[in-house]
Amino acid sequence: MSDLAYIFKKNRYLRVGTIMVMILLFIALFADFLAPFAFDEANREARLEGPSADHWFGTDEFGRDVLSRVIFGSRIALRVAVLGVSIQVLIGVTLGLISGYFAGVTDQVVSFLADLTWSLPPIIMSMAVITIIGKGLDNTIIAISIVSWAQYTRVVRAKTSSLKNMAFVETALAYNEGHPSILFRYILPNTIPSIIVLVSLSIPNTIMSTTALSFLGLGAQPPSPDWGLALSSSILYLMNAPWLAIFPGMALVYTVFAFNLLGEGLRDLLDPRLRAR
Amino acid sequence: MLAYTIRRLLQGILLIIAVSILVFSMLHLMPGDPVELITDRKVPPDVKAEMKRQFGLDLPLYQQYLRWVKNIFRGDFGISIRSKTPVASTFRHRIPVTLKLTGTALLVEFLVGVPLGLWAAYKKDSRFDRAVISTSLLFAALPSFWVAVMLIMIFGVHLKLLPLSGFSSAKHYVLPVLSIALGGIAGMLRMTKSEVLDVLNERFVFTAYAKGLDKRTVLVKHVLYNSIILILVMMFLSLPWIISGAVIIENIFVIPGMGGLLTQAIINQDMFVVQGCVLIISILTVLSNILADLLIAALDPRIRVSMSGGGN
Amino acid sequence: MEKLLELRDLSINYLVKDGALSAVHQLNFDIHRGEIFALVGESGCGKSTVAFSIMRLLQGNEVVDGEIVFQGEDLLSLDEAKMEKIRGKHIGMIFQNPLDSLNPVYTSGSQVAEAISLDEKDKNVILEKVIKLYESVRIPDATERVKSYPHELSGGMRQRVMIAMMLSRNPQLLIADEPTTALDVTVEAQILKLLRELRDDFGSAILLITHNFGIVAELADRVGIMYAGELMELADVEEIFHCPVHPYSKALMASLPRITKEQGRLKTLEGTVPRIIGEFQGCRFSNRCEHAIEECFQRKPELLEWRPGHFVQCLNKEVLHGD
Amino acid sequence: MVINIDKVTKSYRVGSGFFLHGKKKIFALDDVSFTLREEEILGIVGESGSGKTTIARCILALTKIDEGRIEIQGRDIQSASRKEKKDLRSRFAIVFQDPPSNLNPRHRVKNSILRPLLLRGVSPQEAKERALEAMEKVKLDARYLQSFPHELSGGQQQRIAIARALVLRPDVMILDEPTSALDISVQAQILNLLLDLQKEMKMSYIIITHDLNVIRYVCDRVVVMYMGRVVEMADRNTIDQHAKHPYTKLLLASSPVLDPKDREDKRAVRWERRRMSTSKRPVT
Repeated sequence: MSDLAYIFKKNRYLRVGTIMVMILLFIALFADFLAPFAFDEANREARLEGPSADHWFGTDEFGRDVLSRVIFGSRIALRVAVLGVSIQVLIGVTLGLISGYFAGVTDQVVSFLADLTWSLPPIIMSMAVITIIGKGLDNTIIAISIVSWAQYTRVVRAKTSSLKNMAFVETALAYNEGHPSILFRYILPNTIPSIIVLVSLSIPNTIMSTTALSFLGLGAQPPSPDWGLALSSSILYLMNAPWLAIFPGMALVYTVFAFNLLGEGLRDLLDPRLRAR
Repeated sequence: MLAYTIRRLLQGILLIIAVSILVFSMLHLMPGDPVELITDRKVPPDVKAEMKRQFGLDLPLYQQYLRWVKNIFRGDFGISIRSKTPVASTFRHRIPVTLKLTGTALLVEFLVGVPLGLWAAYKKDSRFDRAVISTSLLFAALPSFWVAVMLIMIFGVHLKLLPLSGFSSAKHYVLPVLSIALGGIAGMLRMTKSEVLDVLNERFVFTAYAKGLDKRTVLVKHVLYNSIILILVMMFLSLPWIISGAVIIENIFVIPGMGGLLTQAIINQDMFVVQGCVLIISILTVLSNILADLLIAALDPRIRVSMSGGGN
Repeated sequence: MEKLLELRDLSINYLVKDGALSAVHQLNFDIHRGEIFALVGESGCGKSTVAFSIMRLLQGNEVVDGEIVFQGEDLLSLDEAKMEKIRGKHIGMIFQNPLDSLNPVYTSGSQVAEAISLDEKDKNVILEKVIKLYESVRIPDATERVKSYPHELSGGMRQRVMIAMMLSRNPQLLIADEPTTALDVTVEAQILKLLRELRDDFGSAILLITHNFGIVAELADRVGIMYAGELMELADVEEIFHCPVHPYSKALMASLPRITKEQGRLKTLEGTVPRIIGEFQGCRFSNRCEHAIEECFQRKPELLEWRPGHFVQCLNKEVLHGD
Repeated sequence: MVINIDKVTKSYRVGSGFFLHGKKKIFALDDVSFTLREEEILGIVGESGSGKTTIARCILALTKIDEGRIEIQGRDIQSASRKEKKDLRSRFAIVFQDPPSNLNPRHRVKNSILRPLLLRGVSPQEAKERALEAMEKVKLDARYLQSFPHELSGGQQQRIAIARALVLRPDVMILDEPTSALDISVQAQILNLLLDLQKEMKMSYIIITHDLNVIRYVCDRVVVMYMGRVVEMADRNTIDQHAKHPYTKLLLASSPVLDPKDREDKRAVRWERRRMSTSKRPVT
């Protein structure tokens, strides 16, 4: 049995998580073919209709097909994941490497900033950022990301400062290796496994937070098929059109669950002692 | 311990100063002039200039900051442009509400999550353990606001058992607290389990067995006590998330706390209210973090030493 | 001499990815009252597994076969409650890294007191006894040190606390698993001296688990040399050092730096220890053995008495009858 | 004389935080002087905290010293220019204690060995030849060049570290506890290998260790360090048989004998052990 097959056989979280994420990617990629309608195709004749053969998930207050909107919503979720996590990794890893490697004042300043953003409620702080930069999906992603890079910095910093005292780094220095090369050839590659685990664990958090802000009306704006936005407008129709709340919510739960499983599995595999919130 | 306490307090003050600078600069980072933001277009320019002077907006930035801090110390957070009332008086009623909500949620998370986690660790690999862990993984994926919507649908709209909005009686607590805590319980549970399993593999647990202690004593005195310390650390680390959850939930259940106020203020561009809310919530978070650290230091002698400068 | 502990065909297998990994295989030896018995071998030979199996403190993913007879009772067949009565009272154990061995959140003294309190209830008597024990393991300033937390003590001091703790209930057997690894040479010498005195003054037998032949030469009365989970040779310490019989023991002795470079070269041992999954045919040392004959690859040798008190597990008659 | 260390002092400030920052000063090296001669194996022996590892870092100019001079083939390395420092360093090779952390876990063995050469501007073709030559010298099959460190045993990893040192064709090798994490039979392999290489390539060694038995086997001269100071320095036989300083005697008495017959001989020096254990670490 190959190692990879063995890993997948042993690690149930990784197995199920990978499959679920693949399905999600498939849906997002082929949304145009899978969705029976366009996400903004309104049918005034068929408003607030329950699930039927034509509309599996029913229709909303404008007569738009909920299934199609849920399918297109997956693209938004993935956009949030990719864009948001890239920003976090970029800020967090860079600062972590710098502060871990060049101790001293730089380290103290960066650590202080990381502690600060780490200990403040992320939704509140991103709401504060949104007041400055304005509403909208991309702004929300930016806001969430600039308040949640700290976990990357903390982990990468800790790894870096222990790695830089390892014998192989000292040896490299003795063999005249320069500092940039030490950072990028010796230290960064050894932090990659932890970063991968953190990425997979922060994707669900980022998606959830961004959706929450859209739910509050600060993120994606109509007519976007964003799940959070869909949930927020569903509240008015809870009594007679519960499907409006149920299906987008379940899509969100599926997505978060899939990435959570993947993250757990990767953590068991790559860095069992790592903790993230 | 005293040195550690002082050190931790100083750190906290530094954090609060940093937050206040951030919050203060919000007003200046916003596009447009603060006076334009709080006045009508109809107000003539000379009145605006007068207002600028009055607010001290013509002073150098650091002086404006000091003035702002001084006002806050006097309890003056400015005036809400929406309600035209002093922001501070609104806060007075709303802060306790948010504190009660988050406090209850934290308590519920702890009281439900930790025992379940302990039991799952004790019965590792049993059917109970597997069921609890799988359920908790699913629960961790439930966004609080969706849970809230579902709870409203089930208990409020269809069963009509519980009130859907407001915050006046114990019954009003049930749904909001449940919405916030459900995901948290799941996290707490899994964390407790993994902490306990980590401690179980520590060498000192073997020592405890080796000196002849019975399983019960080992588990309570050496495993539970040590893991509770770590669990407390984790619990307070999750505090920012609980507060975040509370902000969202307050909106759904129309609870008159800081969260609802903040959301409305952002939508209305009510600057002074936003500033005040963010500042107060941040200060409360920082303070509770300090308290938590002191509590943990009191329980764990290693932290006292490593953080107060002694030892290596 | 009276037998205190007897291992009868002890086999321990770990369940791993590709099957049952044989960590210990059909081990037989006795420990007598009041003697220091050293179980020596290179890393991965299964010596620590033996120690933990005697205490019944293995992790749970092992299959243990055979008997561990302590004062006439098979420890492996006891229920957990009875085993709790044996641990500490009759068999104590100290571990490799003395920092991890003590609970960081309690004072060192209270952890020793915890052991005493199993037999004695009076708080003042307990405290007195702890201080006395601290003095007997030469911890200076004992009345103050009992209040110290483990991290406030040096490595050597922590190991002394561990010894005091295990001494407190006066067990007939103390298992010392690499007791001085990670300690400085001078501290190591002090701990070894303490262990020797412990045997002399209290008459406890010690099972010493180590890879360090220096410690063996310093401390042991009898030595068992383990290789790949089996006992290759068992004899008095002088015999092991001066006339080892088994090719593996011989190679080890010749690789000890007891000479200077001008006096000669150290002997080395080529090849690596086999990782044994499932059944294994022949002698486990055969692939590295200079004296291996055909039979060595086909049949497992038995540990036989070569001379009174000196046991060897080897099939080659030339090796056994001298060249 | 390859290296001349003259009255070197190096201290660290310890204590962190608002109140204690830099208040305590600990001398890692206190007025240390010794020399390394051509084709000599010099042992530095001491316990943890004796400063023996700091010395290695100072010689390679990985850390700055407070006072004194470290001369390498007559040139002062601490005050040397960057380029000169690089040049001086290239006559050294270093092998650290812990085999698994000695090699970058993410680099193939080949990369680890070739890297120091490429940094020095050796052509890839020549570097490869030298790597193969070095692998032969440490008696490892060339196929291990393609391996990652975690696929090798501790002894093999240490051989790779030595091979990486050899490709540089250094004048001096600094070996910091080269065998203390290895099993006894593997230790013998590495020690023999080191002795063969030294003869063949006419290098000098500084071997830093706590193990007097290793020192006795390989070294020509011995420096005994205690709390940052050199307490005794002499050729190996003198140290072994006529040690003068009480700490050296204590160390000799504490060092485990490798023959049970020698047990009794050591009792005589016990009084000195007691005397030494009462002295405290100097803190100013």
